[in-house]
Amino acid sequence: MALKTSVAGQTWSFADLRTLLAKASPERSGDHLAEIAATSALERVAAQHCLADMPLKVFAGLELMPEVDDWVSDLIARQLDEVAFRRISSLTVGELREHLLAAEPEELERLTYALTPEMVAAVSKLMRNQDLIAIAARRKVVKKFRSTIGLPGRLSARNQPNDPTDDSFGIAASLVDGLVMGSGDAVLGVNPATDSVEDYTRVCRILDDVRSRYEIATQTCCLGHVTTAIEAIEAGAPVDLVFQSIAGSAKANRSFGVSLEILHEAEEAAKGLKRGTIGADCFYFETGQGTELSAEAHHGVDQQTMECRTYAIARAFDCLLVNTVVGFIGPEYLFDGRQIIRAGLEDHFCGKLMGLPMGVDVCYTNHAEADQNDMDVLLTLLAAAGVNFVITVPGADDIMLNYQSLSHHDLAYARETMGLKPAPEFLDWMMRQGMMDETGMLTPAPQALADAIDGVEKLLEAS
Amino acid sequence: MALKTSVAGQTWSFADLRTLLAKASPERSGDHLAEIAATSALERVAAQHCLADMPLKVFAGLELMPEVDDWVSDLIARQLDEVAFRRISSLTVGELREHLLAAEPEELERLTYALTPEMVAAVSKLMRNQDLIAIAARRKVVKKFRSTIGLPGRLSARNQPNDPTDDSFGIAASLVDGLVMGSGDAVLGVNPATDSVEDYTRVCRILDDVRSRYEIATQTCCLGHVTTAIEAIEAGAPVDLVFQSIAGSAKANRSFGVSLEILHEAEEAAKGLKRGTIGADCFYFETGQGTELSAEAHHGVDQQTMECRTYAIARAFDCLLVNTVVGFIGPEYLFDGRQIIRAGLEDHFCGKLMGLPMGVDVCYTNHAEADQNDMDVLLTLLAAAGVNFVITVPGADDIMLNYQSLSHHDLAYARETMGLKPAPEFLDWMMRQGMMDETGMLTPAPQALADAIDGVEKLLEAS
Amino acid sequence: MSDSEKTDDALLPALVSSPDMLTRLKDRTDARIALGRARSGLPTRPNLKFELDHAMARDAVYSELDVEGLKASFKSLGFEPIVVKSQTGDRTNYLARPDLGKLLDVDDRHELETEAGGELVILIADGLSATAVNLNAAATVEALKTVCDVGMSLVIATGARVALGDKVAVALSSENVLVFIGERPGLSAADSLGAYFTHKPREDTADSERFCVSNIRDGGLKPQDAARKIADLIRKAVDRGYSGVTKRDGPKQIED
Amino acid sequence: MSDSEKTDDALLPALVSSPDMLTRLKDRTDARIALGRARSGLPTRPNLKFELDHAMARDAVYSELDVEGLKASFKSLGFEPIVVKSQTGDRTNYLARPDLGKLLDVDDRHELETEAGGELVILIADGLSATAVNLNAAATVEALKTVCDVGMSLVIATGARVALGDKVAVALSSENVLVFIGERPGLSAADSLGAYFTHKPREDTADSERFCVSNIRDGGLKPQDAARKIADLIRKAVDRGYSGVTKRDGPKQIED
Ligand code: B12
Ligand code: B12
Repeated sequence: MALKTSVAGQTWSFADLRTLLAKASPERSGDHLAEIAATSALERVAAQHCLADMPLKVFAGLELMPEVDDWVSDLIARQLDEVAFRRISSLTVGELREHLLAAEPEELERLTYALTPEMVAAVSKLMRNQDLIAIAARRKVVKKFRSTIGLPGRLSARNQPNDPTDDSFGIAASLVDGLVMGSGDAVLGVNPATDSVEDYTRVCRILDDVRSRYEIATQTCCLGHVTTAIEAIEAGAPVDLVFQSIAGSAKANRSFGVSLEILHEAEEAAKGLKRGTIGADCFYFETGQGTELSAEAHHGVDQQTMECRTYAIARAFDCLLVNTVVGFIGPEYLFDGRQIIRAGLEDHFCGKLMGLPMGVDVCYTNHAEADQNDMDVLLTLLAAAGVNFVITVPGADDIMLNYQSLSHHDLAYARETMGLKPAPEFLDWMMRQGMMDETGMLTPAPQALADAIDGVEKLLEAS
Repeated sequence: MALKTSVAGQTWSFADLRTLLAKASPERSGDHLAEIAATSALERVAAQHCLADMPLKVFAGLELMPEVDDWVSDLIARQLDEVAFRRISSLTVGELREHLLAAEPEELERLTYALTPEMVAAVSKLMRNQDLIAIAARRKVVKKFRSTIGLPGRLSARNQPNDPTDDSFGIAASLVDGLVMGSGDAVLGVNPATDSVEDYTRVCRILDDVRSRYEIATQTCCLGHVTTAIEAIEAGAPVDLVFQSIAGSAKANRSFGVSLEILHEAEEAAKGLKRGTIGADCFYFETGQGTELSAEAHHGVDQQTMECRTYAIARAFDCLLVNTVVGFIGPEYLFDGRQIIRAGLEDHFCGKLMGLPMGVDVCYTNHAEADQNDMDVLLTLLAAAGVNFVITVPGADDIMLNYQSLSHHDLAYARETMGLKPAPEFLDWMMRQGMMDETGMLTPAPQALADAIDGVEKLLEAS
Repeated sequence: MSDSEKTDDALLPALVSSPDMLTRLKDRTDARIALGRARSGLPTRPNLKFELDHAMARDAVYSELDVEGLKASFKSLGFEPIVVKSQTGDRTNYLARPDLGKLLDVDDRHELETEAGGELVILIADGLSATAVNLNAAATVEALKTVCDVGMSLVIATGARVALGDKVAVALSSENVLVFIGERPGLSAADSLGAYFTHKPREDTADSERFCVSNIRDGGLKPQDAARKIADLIRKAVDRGYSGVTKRDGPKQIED
Repeated sequence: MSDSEKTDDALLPALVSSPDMLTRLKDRTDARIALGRARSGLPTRPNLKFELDHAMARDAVYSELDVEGLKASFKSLGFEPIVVKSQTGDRTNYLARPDLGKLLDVDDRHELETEAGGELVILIADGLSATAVNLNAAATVEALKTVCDVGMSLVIATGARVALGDKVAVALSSENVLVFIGERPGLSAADSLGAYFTHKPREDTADSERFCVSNIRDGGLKPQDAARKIADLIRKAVDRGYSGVTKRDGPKQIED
């Protein structure tokens, strides 16, 4: 397999496939940090030419990092559906792009396991932003627990009431602030500041109390480590969704304290509780470009390809939510608003193509070159691309994780401007509370809920 | 009127209103070039605080540049509807922002002449990108000539078949390429490479021949200088729309060879031809941030405020199309994709608020830090904001003006992904040709038009 | 309208305020709750407040460690602080190159190798907010001394990432390292300190092999409470023989 | 499927090609027509071609004027070229500061003031594409000499904007200035030359007071044809007593 091409009167050659993939990637700081990025626009274009002509066959059964024994690679190899792949095996990567552009939703769905993460990463590198949006918009992935997430014409949200000390009042106040604005149909989910089983259980209880007391058609989650979740379930905590951050190589997952077995153990434990009413999709994963490099576990692979490999893990589970926390870590991986926007669109597209219920945490940190306008842009684009859910916090300010995610207002903006509604079960609930009309517009008098939420205070005082 | 505020423990003061407006502007290179931009993020925020507290009354009857005698300023003063203004006269700029966010479409329309360009510019400087999108999406401006432009759920396009030598075949081939992709419902419009009355007339004839021969429900335009248009009309050229580039100060317009009288003369000449079938909106204006500074005619006013002043001229005429050619001039005014995106959203919002049928030329030059991905972003955002029309050329490459505008493909992408259709009369025509279905999707066999467009060749050979 | 100067009140900004109960709870959380709304938009005042806080948080990223002040404070607590730096150089490079922020300056490493760290090395590191360290590090260490009686030595580092602690501990041949580091500055709090404890640190310790206590500041986890938590975790680690979630990480569970 | 290696043809990329007639016309225009489509998307090949052309056009912006080569060419056409520069300095500053690109370097201005420009000054200016000038300027000037017999002198300028011509003409006390300048490079053509003629230039000539002939290059307006047009415009301007659309611009029509 010659990785060579002639472009602009020069011959360009690439050492191996991971080098080619890295050089063909749209520019981002993390690949420069890893010293694998293209060093000029011309080299990038040459790599894209070369990649476009690669037959997909090269990717089937590929050893991307032959020198490492890696369980993520093994999983990827096991997932490939040979029969489904045969239908597209004669295509090049460039032709796959055209095929995806032209494909109807049914065909996109048929391709789910015909495509490996590396094929998906490769084709995404040849895609314009508009391609990423247009194709993703046709690839619906619908999942259920107590609400249905991912239906056409819907936009859901995780209500993220984090508190720097996991204070019960703080969590409850933040939670209600979001509910009044219509946030929470994807999940009511707290990142605990601490990681003890006791705190984990307490947070689960607050969330579950509020949910069950007001019969909110949604699910709850405490985003502690998966091992904590397992212990808490054993101890009787009311766990709807189990959560874990995952990454694209065995070594990176180990630095997260994660193995495939632990994840299976957690899934079983959660399923055993049978808490889902209309479905049993009970895993919530978070991912994001740059984590592998940050753990020095990228093995020379570019960060976007690593991200796609992560999706192979997620799709081995019944997940309700997969969230790429796109601008979360910092400028060393995604330098500015532009790189965050591109990465957000890529992750959403690649995840959807692989059959995942993708949401995006549209966010940035204060050390990155980004601001609220960039987030408005990414949110609007993702709404057009049919993202399953986004994350929202009061006033866009996460006071525990110290970064800016979307505000509940942003969610209301996107729903109204793009004509999108919350999950049907949650919309019914909002309407029953008098907080939304049937189009998903917030009503002018959220005071209607005041009585009910007054109870939260009592609830907390009692507990 | 004290232009002072206390922010972050410091007192900030601003020499006069134009200084304040400039300092409150989101960052862009042109204001730095003019040496009027804020020099730190903190100074910008302070200026925005100060601006937010300014009563709107200060802007009514304002002399922004008291030292110059300027007919644009006079026009602005004449346009203010005192009665309509009285309704909002107690608001500050910050409150106006909230009022606009909350307003229903009818109220936005009622405010059209209650707002001066400077008020609109001021309030836009306090707006997030999402505000610019959300409010513009509720402010519909509908205009007619042979097709209806600006209806809800529609996205129109100028088909721009420019040729470096105004070659008839070149123009015709490019024109048809766009028609097959559904571009041209806003106008079939050529920028002539030359500026003689003869060439102008010839270009008008080519466009009119194609349009009338195939009964295309649209209008045509040759974008020569308005004085050339007047002469050509006198000489019998088939002119649908008259065109002119305009700017926000008398001095800048003079450098364009334009006066209010000449524009009125042109409007009358075009109306006299009575060529519109369903309406008589017959002016086509182009604008764009930076032109005043480029002509050293900005009088210390920031480029975005100048752009709004330009809209005062446009709304003195019955225009079918107003197009901000947003990234056209170069990086000295809008440095990169991010600044172009912001400016495009601002111009569209401000123009709509002032009652103009705004379109945007989503574009960039090769000396700017921008690429196709940035254009995908701006196009998608504008489609969400309900832009009346965009400009499209074959393969996004204008081979005469040497810049990249949108491609006809981009238009098809936006229509499909955002669920938008062409102007109703044009959609009917496309359907009759078998080139579109009733949803506005391109049909798989544009060959259907092959017979008809074959005729173009003969047509040209005959002429 | 009879009075032509009078404004039609129905036209005043249609702000929707948050339910009373939320407004009442506003005092009990730093979260930006009960902001009200203009249709779905954020009202102007909180929007401007946000912009201002953002401008200030960005400044905090570039704040500098008050090395002399810290040295003095720690001396008065009985330490003999050693000052080292990472390999990053300036602040912009620090942000771009986390890899270098995990490596000790070569001269500084040699110097450390001549010293002994004792049972526990405390590393005071600027991280992403020197402000957090300047404000909270001394108080937390002081509190820690009262609840944890192991032999401690103290190093101050600039341009540091969490993993620099491993290198410092190895150079000082110490079995335990506790890194106090400025967490990235948030919009509301630019003074949040993180504590990372590692038992038996190696040059290539994984993050899963550490304990973390975060959000240490007045408005978050108070220095006294943090010190107690940290002391508990140190005991737990030393008792079990490992820090972090490593138990789950052993050869049995992880195939790789 | 009987043969397991066989691909279902219906699944091959669903490209829609453009109508035949357009494909036939492809030779007759440089416009990127008849690209075909994948639903509404651009097929991969033309998309990559675009990216490549963009990378190259961006390089053209940074191309440099071949001053020595140009001097030699113009000498052989009988000129004694003077070389000047604007006040911009390097290329990045040229792009950022069009104001400085309109101003003559002070020393160069003094030098010019000692010379005489004759009836027509020709300014050869890099503008936004030195490539355009390197390729087309000499041919166009040569052609112009055969159709326009006025006394000409020639100046070569780097870092120049159109309006630099006015300053040059004023310094040389000339009544007419013709600027040949590299137009901004397009995606398909990076070699397009613009010609701007001004009669009675002043320090503050407005653009409406000039004539323009653009797109001069082999694939556009041929140098010979351009020369003829320019000569016509020069005659017209001198006859009428002004260049540009200034007639319409007089006090009668414009109130300001
Ligand atoms: C950034 C961040 C991450 C990034 C780290 C990558 C990076 N390059 O920065 C990512 C997204 C990978 C991450 C992952 C996780 N994180 Co984290 N993270 C943070 C955050 C927001 C900021 C940290 C910071 O500013 N560090 C300062 C800089 C200067 O240090 P650094 O050297 O550049 O970065 C290192 C540390 O941040 C460390 N780190 C990050 N998270 C964690 C978590 C634990 C338990 C440990 C030991 C170390 C660690 O890894 C980085 C690389 O070495 C904090 C919240 C906060 N307010 O501090 C949470 C936080 C530290 N993380 C937390 C958790 C729980 C996790 C996860 C375990 C989540 C999960 N269930 O999988 C995973 C796995 C962590 C691991 N073992 O590697 C908790 C810790 C709770 C606790 N008291 O134990 C915190 C406090 C947030 C929270 N409450 O959820 N995290
Ligand atoms: C950029 C541009 C503009 C910009 C100029 C601002 C700027 N700062 O660059 C804007 C948008 C303001 C503009 C406006 C117009 N332009 Co113009 N413009 C161009 C373009 C695309 C590139 C010019 C370039 O690269 N110049 C080289 C750089 C290095 O020079 P510069 O000193 O930086 O820029 C100066 C010149 O570009 C000049 N200029 C720009 N346009 C025109 C038009 C005329 C007639 C004159 C005399 C000068 C002139 O103004 C600039 C500032 O001094 C050309 C197309 C091309 N392929 O060249 C058309 C072009 C030159 N413009 C043209 C026209 C018709 C106009 C308008 C008259 C349109 C109208 N009907 O109102 C107006 C008014 C021009 C005026 N009198 O000022 C025609 C000229 C046709 C002709 N042969 O006469 C061209 C060829 C394109 C076209 N066919 O439509 N233009």
